[in-house]
Amino acid sequence: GSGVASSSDQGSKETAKTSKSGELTPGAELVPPAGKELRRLPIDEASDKGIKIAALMVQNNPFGKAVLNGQEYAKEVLADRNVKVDTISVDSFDAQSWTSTLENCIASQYDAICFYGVSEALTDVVNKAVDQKILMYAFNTEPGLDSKRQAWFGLDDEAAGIEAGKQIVELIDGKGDVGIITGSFSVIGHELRRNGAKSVLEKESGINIVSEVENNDKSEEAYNATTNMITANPDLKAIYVTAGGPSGAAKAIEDAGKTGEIKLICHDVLEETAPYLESKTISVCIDQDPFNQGYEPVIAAFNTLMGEPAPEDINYYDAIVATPDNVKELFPELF
Amino acid sequence: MKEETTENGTQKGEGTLKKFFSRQENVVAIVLVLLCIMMSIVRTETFLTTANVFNVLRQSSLYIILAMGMALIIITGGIDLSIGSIIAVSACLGAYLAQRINNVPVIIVLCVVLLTGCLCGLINGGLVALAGIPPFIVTLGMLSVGKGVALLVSNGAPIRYEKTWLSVFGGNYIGPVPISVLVMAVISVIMIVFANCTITGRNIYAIGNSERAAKLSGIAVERTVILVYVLMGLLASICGILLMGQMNSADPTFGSGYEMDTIAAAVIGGVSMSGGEGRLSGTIVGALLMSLLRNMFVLLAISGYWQTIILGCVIVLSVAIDCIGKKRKSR
Amino acid sequence: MKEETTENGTQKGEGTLKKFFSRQENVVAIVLVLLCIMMSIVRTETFLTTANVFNVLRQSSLYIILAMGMALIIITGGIDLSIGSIIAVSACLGAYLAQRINNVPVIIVLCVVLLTGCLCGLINGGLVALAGIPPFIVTLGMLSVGKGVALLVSNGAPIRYEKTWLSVFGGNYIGPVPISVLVMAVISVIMIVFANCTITGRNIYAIGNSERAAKLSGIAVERTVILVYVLMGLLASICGILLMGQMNSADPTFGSGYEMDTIAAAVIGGVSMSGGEGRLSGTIVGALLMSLLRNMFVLLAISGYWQTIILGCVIVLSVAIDCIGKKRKSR
Amino acid sequence: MSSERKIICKFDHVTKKFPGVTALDRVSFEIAIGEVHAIVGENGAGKSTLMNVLSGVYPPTEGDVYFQDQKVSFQSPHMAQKMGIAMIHQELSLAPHMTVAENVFINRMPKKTSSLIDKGKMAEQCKKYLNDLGVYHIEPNTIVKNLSTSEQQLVEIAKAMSLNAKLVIMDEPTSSLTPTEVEFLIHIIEKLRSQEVAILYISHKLEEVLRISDYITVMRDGRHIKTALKEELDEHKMISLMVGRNFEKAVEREFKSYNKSEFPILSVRHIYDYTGKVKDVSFDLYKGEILGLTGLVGAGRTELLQCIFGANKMKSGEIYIEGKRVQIKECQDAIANGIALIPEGRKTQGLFLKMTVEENMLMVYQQQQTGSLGMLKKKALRGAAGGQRERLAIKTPSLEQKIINLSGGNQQKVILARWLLNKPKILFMDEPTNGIDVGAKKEIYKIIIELAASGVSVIMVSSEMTEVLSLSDRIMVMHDGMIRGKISHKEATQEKIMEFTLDKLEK
Ligand SMILES: Nc1ncnc2c1ncn2[C@@H]1O[C@H](COP(=O)(O)OP(=O)(O)OP(=O)(O)O)[C@@H](O)[C@H]1O
Ligand SMILES: Nc1ncnc2c1ncn2[C@@H]1O[C@H](COP(=O)(O)OP(=O)(O)OP(=O)(O)O)[C@@H](O)[C@H]1O
Ligand SMILES: [Mg+2]
Ligand SMILES: [Mg+2]
Repeated sequence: GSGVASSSDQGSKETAKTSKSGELTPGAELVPPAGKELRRLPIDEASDKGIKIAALMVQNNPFGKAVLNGQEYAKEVLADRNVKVDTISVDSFDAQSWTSTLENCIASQYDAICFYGVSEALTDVVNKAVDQKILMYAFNTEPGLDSKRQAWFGLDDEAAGIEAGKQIVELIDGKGDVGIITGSFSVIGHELRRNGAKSVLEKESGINIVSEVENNDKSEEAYNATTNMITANPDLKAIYVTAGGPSGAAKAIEDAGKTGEIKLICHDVLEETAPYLESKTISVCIDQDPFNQGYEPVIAAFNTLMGEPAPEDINYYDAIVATPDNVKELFPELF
Repeated sequence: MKEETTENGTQKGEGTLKKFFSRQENVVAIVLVLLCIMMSIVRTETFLTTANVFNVLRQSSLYIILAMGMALIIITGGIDLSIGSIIAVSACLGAYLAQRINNVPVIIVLCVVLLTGCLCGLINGGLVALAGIPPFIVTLGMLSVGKGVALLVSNGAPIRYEKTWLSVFGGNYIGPVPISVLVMAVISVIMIVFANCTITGRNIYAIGNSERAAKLSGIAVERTVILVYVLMGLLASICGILLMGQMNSADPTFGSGYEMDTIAAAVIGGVSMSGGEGRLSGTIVGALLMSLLRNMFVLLAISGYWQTIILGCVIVLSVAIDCIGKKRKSR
Repeated sequence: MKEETTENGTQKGEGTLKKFFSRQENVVAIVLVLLCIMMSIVRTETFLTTANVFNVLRQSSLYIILAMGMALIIITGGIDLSIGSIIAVSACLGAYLAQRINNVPVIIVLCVVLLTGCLCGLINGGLVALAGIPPFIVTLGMLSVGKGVALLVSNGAPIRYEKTWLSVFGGNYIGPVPISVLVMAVISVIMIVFANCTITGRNIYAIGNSERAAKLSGIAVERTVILVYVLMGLLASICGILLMGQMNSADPTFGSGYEMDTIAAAVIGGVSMSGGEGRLSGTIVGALLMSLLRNMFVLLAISGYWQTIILGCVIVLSVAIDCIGKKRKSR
Repeated sequence: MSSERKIICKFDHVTKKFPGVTALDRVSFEIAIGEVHAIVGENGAGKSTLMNVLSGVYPPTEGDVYFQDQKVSFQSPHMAQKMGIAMIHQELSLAPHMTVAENVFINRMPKKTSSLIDKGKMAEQCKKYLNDLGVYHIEPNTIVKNLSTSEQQLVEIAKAMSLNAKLVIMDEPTSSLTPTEVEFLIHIIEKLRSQEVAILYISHKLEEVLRISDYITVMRDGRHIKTALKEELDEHKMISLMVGRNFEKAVEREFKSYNKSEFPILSVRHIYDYTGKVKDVSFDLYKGEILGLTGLVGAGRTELLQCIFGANKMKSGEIYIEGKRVQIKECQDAIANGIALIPEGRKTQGLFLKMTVEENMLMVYQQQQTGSLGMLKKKALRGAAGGQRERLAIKTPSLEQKIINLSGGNQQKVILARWLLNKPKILFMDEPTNGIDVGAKKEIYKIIIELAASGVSVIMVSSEMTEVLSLSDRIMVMHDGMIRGKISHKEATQEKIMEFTLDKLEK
């Protein structure tokens, strides 16, 4: 994901000239945090009437924190453009919590809401907001196939799962036992990845999926599940962690002395996973650029509200495949 | 003489005030009002709008409905951890039916959802009252089993179904009033009347005071306890319908974690965990407090980490005022 | 005459057996043994290996440690919902210290973790015993506040720290025995002796039987209750150290959801939610059952949805056998 | 007794106020070592409160307590215990799920050198204290909840004895003891007196008080009325002092006798219960009769009544009401057949402690008095409750008062009212006067007699011999779950009853 949207880049430079200089940092001069690339730049013009944007996320987990970093950065960038970005915390990935928080945001009369699309169940509340002329930009997951949300940003989960499946097949030469540790059987994103990976693995006659368990995104439960899998299947070749807590699985593999013997495939290069990539316990980690998932929708919403053309309906991110060999290059900020 | 009268007068005034403050629910209600006043000052433009008020009410409506059922269960000396699963399993079954079978009459879907809730409640109540298994274990088991069944039915993903008049219950409005708020209001009135003015309602309290004494007074203890659990199941399935309507789909994660919030609402509202006392009006206040706090957090854009800290403190403080007073008096 | 003797003889034998079966923990232990036998037959190659046995023990060690503390709290008539947060907050503070300050002696980190746990317990106990706030509310508040503080300290992400001898507690082994199992064994022995053979231990039971009676018997009720909560905090922070060691990092999600599993372990093991009775040996059996089930699911490769259903059923059934027997007798 | 009293404890203008109640009003008197000092007074006179002040349960609002010439202010019962004050509380203060030995030695169990509890020694010492009380049938390792009320009372006494205190307070120790056990207790008290222990003895049984005490203090409405040598008082004088006016003689009634030809209202044939506490019981009860049911501890009287009432499961046997065979499976069936039961153990089986007087009173009546949809007819019910309150002269500030704030006698009247509202044909009363004062007792006797006169048949379980003798038309004695004998009022004497009651050595 190195291609920063070049067209808007140009446009913003032009507007920068027309605006009163010195009051705002032009988009082109923004210094992104180490190792991050900005997929979109804000136009260089301050709003006259003031804009309120809500950026929602479940903040209490590493992935959420990475998204929050992007949202906070967007807040900083837009502060001198007369935009108030509120980063709002939702207490869980439960659809009902999201509906309530979205309702509260609608009541608070935000001009735009950037949100994680948790599940299809958000369709109605999203449509309601759109009907009230609020920009609804979703990231990471689609809030329902026929929702009226104007734009979506992120990596397709099923594609990510398929990518993971391919990586596994490659890593173990298409034969051996594989275990899957999934966050929750009832989170759609996790299920898309799990099923995506399975669709690839099940095509290989040499591969046998020996176990699928939930770890509720917790590293301790991943640790226990991994230990159980190793015990039950002495010939285990690979473990796929679909969601949170891969560090637990990595630690369990290390503690069992199976580093390298058992390949670990997981998602999201974060502080949690980086050391295990470095130590080669994690063989492949598929990153979905959470920083931009937090950052880009906010900037896009600002630009749209300022009269720029709306962003694409769907903005796919490429899967960034991090391996022990390339991780330091791709994510220097983590080392 | 004159002095005495004044003294008596003051005492009487004090007495009424004291009596008012001696109920935990009243203290919590005052906390609630103070928070509202604070919010109206700090967020004048957004807080006291019709939209936001009904928004808070709508969000609290599920908690209120569930907390009243939970309060009755706690009053009998029990607990129900399975409400979230009952919501999920009944909603998923209903949506499955609506989605799979073409032209199934909506009324049948409605019945299936409600009956599923009642059945779960019946199993809970039966195991508690007839087999004598501790409610904590029974409903913990039901929590697990219900979630599993919901997952099986839904295959782990939300089940979307054709929009029918069922969806009216969840998302629609009559004027500015969300239908779920109306449903909540109707159920609240029924439940309060049931608990206070019917023989079965009073028998529930009697059982919570002393099961043996209730038995010796000719109360059908087992039947009443079962009824309370069935009622809880029914209320949970009504919430399932509201959620289904609101989301236009049924999700196996529906209601997960609700048990703690509803128990908290009941206890904050003055229901004693040891059973036998507490009022449904207090429970409503407790549930409103929880929802108001959540709404406040969003309106004030408080960071996620501080939300949990503030939530914890307010819960403890709102109950503490009353408890410390009582504790001091008892010595 | 002769017939009578035989009858008496049988009766005596029956009596001992009956007495054995009249304890819930024994029935649960039998369920546990039966499951083990079943597993040894079905999964001979993997189940009864040293590695797997210690594996199950290691996984249950945290639950056992916590469940014993929880059992004592429930025996006093209380409950502690905050253990997960105490684990998280103490571990995060320790890891933060270890990571931030160079060359901080490990012993200081250890002390900070343990003291944090004790402090949380002290706050819980103080609010319960001195302010008279219901334990459910106090610890629900602490659950929320502790989680918030853990998130603040860790900034929402796991904190990794340099490997020190602290990590020994978590992941390392002495021979085939994981150190956490040894820690669990030592704590179990201490706790069982404490509960059964010391005056404070017996006072805890007395308080659970009747707080008033305990007070009249000269027991320092408040101090004892506070002690029990502090002990729980200490045990939680020990678990924090074990988890920190095992993961070589501290995570603000550590321990979340543990409260339900530990309460369940205690109740399955025969601790009554109304306080005053139950034994720590039973609690250990209860915790083992929960861990064994999870291990079985993996070894038997049971599909995810069915796992939750089976878990729920086994929990209820293992307790039901005893309860139904008692219920029948009491009528 | 020496003429010089060696004072061990002195109350000096002790006042105790509870919110809204002045429970003690400047009480002053003294207790000397080696004396049995009885305190009498009506329910709510402040006896227990005074003792609670002395034993450190409450601090006094004003005034001082001196113990062994020292001004003391105990902050907790523990401090009082350490100074040598032991108290047997009116409400049992035992831990039901723990063993007898643990209860006796709670908080001060004998330790081994390792500071762990020495269970063997504890059991042994417990056994010794129980044996001293003449109790041989209670094992130290029994769980207390499996004991009957009177056995629990004995454990409570053993617990106080084991403290080896200088001052022992006994707040109604005999309220649930049988005559034999009372004898043993009196024996113990004699022994303590000879060991120069001071004893404060509270009881509503005035004969007992006259029999064992040296000094008697009378209290009324929280005030000290009189302290006098026993010789200066008799039962009549005491009662006048207690109630503050002259008191008429105890109840009188005309006894009835029944012959075989009369038709019984209730017939019980060959009843066995599931637990084996009731064996082959058969008897008849006639219209308007008061049938006294007495016996030793654990004789199974409670179980018999509860079995007939449907509260305990019946194994076999037949019950006839007015000649018709009835099946009583649940209490509702019994109630439908016109039976009422006032259970023993007011607090545990009778009252709904967190509810109001009115609700407690209406609990049975309202089950039938409902309108459509099970709605309560609140006005009518309130009227009925008010009527009963007047009829039985129940002292309560209002019907909305929490029942727990009423005195024992008034609580008992509320339970009585609960059943009278239902107009029963047959009334079972299990220890109806347990722990209530003479005044209230008399009122309850009067009500029982009125009921019998109006045709209600009453079975009254009581361990108080005088009560049984002065009220019953017939007396039935139970022993070990069986009916040992039936005596008509004419033949009944204390000796005759004792003969049936006691275990016979030779069979
Ligand atoms: N904890 C308390 N709070 C409020 N009032 C109390 C309390 N304890 C006792 N009282 C009141 O104090 C008065 C004296 O009660 P106390 O129990 O001392 O009477 P008593 O003489 O022991 O009666 P009884 O013979 O029924 O045992 C009563 O009016 C009672 O209601
Ligand atoms: N809950 C119980 N469990 C086991 N045994 C019990 C229980 N309650 C009472 N017992 C035993 O049953 C026997 C009968 O007790 P019960 O109380 O019925 O006697 P009672 O004749 O009513 O005497 P009381 O004068 O105490 O009322 C006693 O030996 C007692 O130890
Ligand atoms: Mg008293
Ligand atoms: Mg009895």
